[in-house]
Amino acid sequence: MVDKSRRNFIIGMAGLGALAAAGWGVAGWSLSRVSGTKVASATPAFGQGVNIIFNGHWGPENVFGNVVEKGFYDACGLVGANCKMYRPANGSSDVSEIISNLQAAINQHPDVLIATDIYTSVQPYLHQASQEGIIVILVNVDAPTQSDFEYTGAISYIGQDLVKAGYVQAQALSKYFPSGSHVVIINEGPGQVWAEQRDEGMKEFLKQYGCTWDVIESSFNLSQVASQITAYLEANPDTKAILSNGYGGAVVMDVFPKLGIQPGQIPVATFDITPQVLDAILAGYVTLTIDQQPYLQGFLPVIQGVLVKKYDFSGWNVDTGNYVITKEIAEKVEPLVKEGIFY
Amino acid sequence: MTSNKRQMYFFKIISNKEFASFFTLIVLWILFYMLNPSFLSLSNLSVLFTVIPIYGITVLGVTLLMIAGEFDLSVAATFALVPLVIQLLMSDGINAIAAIVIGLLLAALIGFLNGIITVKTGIPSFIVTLGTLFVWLGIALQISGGQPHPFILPSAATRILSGSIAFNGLINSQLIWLIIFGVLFYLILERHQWGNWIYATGGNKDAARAMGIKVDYVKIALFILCAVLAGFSGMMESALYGQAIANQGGNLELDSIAAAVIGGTSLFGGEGSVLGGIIGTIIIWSIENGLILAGVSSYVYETLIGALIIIVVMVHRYAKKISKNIRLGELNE
Amino acid sequence: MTSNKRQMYFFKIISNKEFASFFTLIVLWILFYMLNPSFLSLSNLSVLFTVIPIYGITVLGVTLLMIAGEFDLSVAATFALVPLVIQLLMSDGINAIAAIVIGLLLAALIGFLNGIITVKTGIPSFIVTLGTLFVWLGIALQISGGQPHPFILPSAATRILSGSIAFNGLINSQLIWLIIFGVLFYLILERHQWGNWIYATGGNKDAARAMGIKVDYVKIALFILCAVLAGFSGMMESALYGQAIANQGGNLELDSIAAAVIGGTSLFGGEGSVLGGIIGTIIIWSIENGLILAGVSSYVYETLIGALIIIVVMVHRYAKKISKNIRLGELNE
Amino acid sequence: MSEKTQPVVKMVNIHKWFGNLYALRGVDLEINRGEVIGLVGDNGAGKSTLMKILAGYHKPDKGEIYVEGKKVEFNSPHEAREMGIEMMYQDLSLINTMNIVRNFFLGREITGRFGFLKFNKMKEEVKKAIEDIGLKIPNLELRADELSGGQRQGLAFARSYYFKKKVLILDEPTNNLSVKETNKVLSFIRSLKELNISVIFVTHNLFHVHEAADRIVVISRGRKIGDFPKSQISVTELASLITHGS
Ligand SMILES: Nc1ncnc2c1ncn2[C@@H]1O[C@H](COP(=O)(O)OP(=O)(O)OP(=O)(O)O)[C@@H](O)[C@H]1O
Ligand SMILES: Nc1ncnc2c1ncn2[C@@H]1O[C@H](COP(=O)(O)OP(=O)(O)OP(=O)(O)O)[C@@H](O)[C@H]1O
Ligand SMILES: [Mg+2]
Ligand SMILES: [Mg+2]
Repeated sequence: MVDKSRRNFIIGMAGLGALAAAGWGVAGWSLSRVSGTKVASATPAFGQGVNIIFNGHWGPENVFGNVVEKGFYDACGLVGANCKMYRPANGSSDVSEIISNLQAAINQHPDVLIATDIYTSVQPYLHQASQEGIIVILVNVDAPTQSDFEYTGAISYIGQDLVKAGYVQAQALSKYFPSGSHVVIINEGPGQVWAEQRDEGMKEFLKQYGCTWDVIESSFNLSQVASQITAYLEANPDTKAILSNGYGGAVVMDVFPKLGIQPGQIPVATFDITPQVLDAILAGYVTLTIDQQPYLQGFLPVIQGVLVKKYDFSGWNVDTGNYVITKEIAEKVEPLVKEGIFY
Repeated sequence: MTSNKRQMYFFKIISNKEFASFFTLIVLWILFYMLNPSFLSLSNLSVLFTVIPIYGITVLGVTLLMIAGEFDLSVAATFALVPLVIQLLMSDGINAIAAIVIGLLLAALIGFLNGIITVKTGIPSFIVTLGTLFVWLGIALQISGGQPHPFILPSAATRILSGSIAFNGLINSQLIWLIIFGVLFYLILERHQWGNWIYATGGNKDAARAMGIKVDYVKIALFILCAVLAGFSGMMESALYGQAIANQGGNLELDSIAAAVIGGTSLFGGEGSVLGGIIGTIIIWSIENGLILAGVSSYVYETLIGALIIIVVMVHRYAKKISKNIRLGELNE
Repeated sequence: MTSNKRQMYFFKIISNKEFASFFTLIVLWILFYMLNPSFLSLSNLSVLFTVIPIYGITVLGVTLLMIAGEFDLSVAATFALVPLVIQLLMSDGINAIAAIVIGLLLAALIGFLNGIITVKTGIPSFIVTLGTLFVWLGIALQISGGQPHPFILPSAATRILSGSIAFNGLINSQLIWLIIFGVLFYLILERHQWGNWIYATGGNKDAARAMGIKVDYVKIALFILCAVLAGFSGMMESALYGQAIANQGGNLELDSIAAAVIGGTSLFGGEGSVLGGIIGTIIIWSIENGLILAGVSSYVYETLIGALIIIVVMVHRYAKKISKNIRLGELNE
Repeated sequence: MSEKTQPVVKMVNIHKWFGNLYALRGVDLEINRGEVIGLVGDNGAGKSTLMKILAGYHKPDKGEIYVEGKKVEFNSPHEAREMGIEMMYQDLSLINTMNIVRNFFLGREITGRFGFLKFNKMKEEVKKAIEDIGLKIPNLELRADELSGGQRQGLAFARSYYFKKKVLILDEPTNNLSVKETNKVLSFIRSLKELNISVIFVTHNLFHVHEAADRIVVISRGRKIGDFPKSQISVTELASLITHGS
């Protein structure tokens, strides 16, 4: 009796094998290429034996998260600590996944737990971790209130104050448009805390500045942002400025020429400094961007965690955000963006 | 001959309809255990079984609907909208029980609309529910303003929906609910005439109609059931984490279908089982946990998730074929 | 009697197979035009037709594959991976043309693997390509380190892939490519024996096999075609924006299926058309633009997108029914 | 061995399992040139399976097939067709979503240069073929699922008859047909003798088979239990053989 299913099973496995070989080939080859850029471990003894887990909320495709991860592992390499980064496959939209990962992290009993206070619902778990003697450091998203912060038991917060950053962005850009103007806000993360809070800050400043505004619900999909901006400017030719709460605003470099708008004619502000934002700033289409220096958000908590673990220091907060990058600064950090250190 | 008897007993297990799903799960778990023994530790299992039952309930509804030949992508929206509406009603001073009932009625309405549009217009439910997914997600965003809201039920209600019971939370209310629903739907699907109708509707709609089954009613009923279950499990998740937020459905629209299919449900209707749906859910939501514990770096694990999905389904099919052959051979004698 | 002649002419138009898709698109556009006349302005159309052709090319491949009864969710990964690999090769000093060729060969390999796994194991392609979607996405993440990379081809190549030609960019290279592929696949599908085989494979695989068609080859060929087209259009998008990044496929895995289905392709295979796929793409990607122009406020438009998807498909089906009745009636005389 | 006596097709010791279901348990079958063979047996006896093996649709798990004395191995129905074996399947093998013309020429399209279809030529041919067997189909643009049961059956018969070469297998060709068309089909079967084409005629109607066949083969539970020239067995004997299995 010849059972074809067995043959097909084997062929399928072979197909998978080919898939794996192809995948590993491509990946291995690419890894061999970048090996030169790794930070050399100078004094690997310093953080030896310290176990650190970073529970991020960024999906693997999130570039911002990737820079944080790079900073994290660079610091770990530098001090020789034992590091693992957990990231949810579905990204920040999946509360349960983030919390499950957090629980899995706590079950490992690391010395240091680095986490984001992405939702208030993670706080009980952070609380549990610090109760169990784990050093908890918050990064990127702070606890919304002081009492929340105390409840989590975290020793410090390293990152950007989101509302303040939104405010700073609008304020910095306001030099380029008169008060009382109509502006548009591109919301690239509808329903997500980081996005909504930045918007809150922007709106707060715009209110003080006497402006009117519309919010466009968008995404990180660049073509979507492009068509939305075009459509909006067509419909509202009186728009005097564009505030983007992510990096999508950079598409104006593609959109403005089509609409016959000169660089700088409508000021544009974005967040973060992707290669495109960089190009757009250098070309004058984007006026400024607010950088929160994600590399530091990965790097600093490792250093702090190891120091606190070894010497029982207290924690200290670091505001990595609010770096207003204009054309002059952009020219300086250009090579670092390509290296994945600035973003 | 005892050896023969033992062999027969062994054959009986293998030839069971649900053997393939179990086998696949066990293979996967052994793999993860070998990668990191703490995968099967009590504390990790209790982490897994806090969330999995919640999704399992949604997947049960999706599985039943898929057996009847239809999809519901809008579960991701229902999952988020129902707790938001309940929260809104409670913050308006309405009694919690009343709010929950209204929330579930809303879910039923969502399901009814999905069903009636699909059945009456003949548009594939994949598209209808893709549409309603956006419609209800938009409404969830509007009523929540895009922000997370605290979701606080009376503590008794919270405990009934999602509370630890024993073994460090491994046995919890969510799991009890899943078991209740699982047994109920198993009985309906495999032992009740309704189950017959559901399989027939998905297997061959025209033939089922010719045999006097009201296929439209069957479908609409299942759309309603699926939406109510999604709303119910959404409420459970909100109760568990004390928060309601418009995006809490995550990728449930696809994940639930993937879980059902991994558990052996056909995309084209007519095939599937309750236990398969549950095991599919366990598989899909333990892959990530297992890989994280194995210490795989985050980019690699995306790749591995993909590869594991394919391998798991392959193992499942292979086990199923063997199981079926043994079953047929037995009948043939 | 001229009035009769005119009527016949009118009937001929309506009874055309592609009338329904066109009709739906026109209804939608008239709606948007009424909401805001600048929807049909040159500058807005030129923005729409910068991106739509790129996705249109991917959707063409997906449509053909769906006609043959299979899905490819991995297009979203191929769309991102191919330009990343090309960029990587070029940064290693390999000639741009050679890099592009290698990139497209990689796409062909991806398609071939999807095909061979689907055909040989019998796992539904929905699951196989869901798996390979993650696999290749993970690899794209690994080779890019998760970072966006500047994607700079020689300027001639960039212009061929994505450059404005006339009318303020309304006519551009992307559009020309779409038209070329569209005409080519139209001829293949409707006028060539291959088209016959593709429809037959999707309509009834077993019958097609009985009639001597090598259904497995047909499927594998289409998987390869689909992946190559996805890779090609990914390359176009990267050339357009000067950047390659692992997440540039966005939600293409579902959007492309939705576009195909809106254009009249059956989820169960055997039915669909090239023009339908293109029009489906235009519809899906102009809904959002139209709603923004209409000044719809933030969260509401997610809801409206959902509602419009359903309405559009309803209009499409209705137009199709009328068109078909007229066609049959005419022939019957 | 002379041309005359060599069977056109010989199947030797054919076995087939579906998983563990043992559908054919060693069947031999010889088909001579220009001969009409009636193949009868209970439901599920294995008739269709045997014929599908001959047509290349299934591969036998054991056993050999010889065509004109040469051993062959069919990997697909396509290869069997190349050897001149044409089959009309019991399930008709029509593609519901395709129209009549496309169905008719499926896999054997009439093409011009570069493989492009010649619709007008195909339409003419289909029209002729359908009229030949007295079938009435109002228009050829109809899809297969818009035909009546008899029209589908007629179409499938017309198709296999049109493409007949050496051996024509008809798996229950008269099922849904009206009396008039059934008679036509039976007379077609007999007329193939003159063209020196062999026919295997699977049916449950013993009168039809007795009327049309030269030789009658009986299958029961995967085995051949009888092989008689028509003259040696009557309809009643045949009926009791099938029902009692011996
Ligand atoms: N694809 C298949 N998979 C599994 N079993 C099959 C398959 N095809 C046929 N069988 C089984 O093989 C046996 C023989 O079937 P077959 O179709 O050859 O019967 P038959 O003699 O043509 O009967 P009928 O007169 O009813 O058409 C039956 O028991 C049937 O259940
Ligand atoms: N679903 C359908 N769509 C369109 N036309 C159809 C459909 N079903 C049947 N027809 C057409 O209606 C007519 C009558 O078909 P019907 O099936 O009732 O014939 P019938 O008397 O049962 O014939 P037969 O003896 O061949 O089964 C035929 O011309 C057929 O083409
Ligand atoms: Mg038969
Ligand atoms: Mg009839």
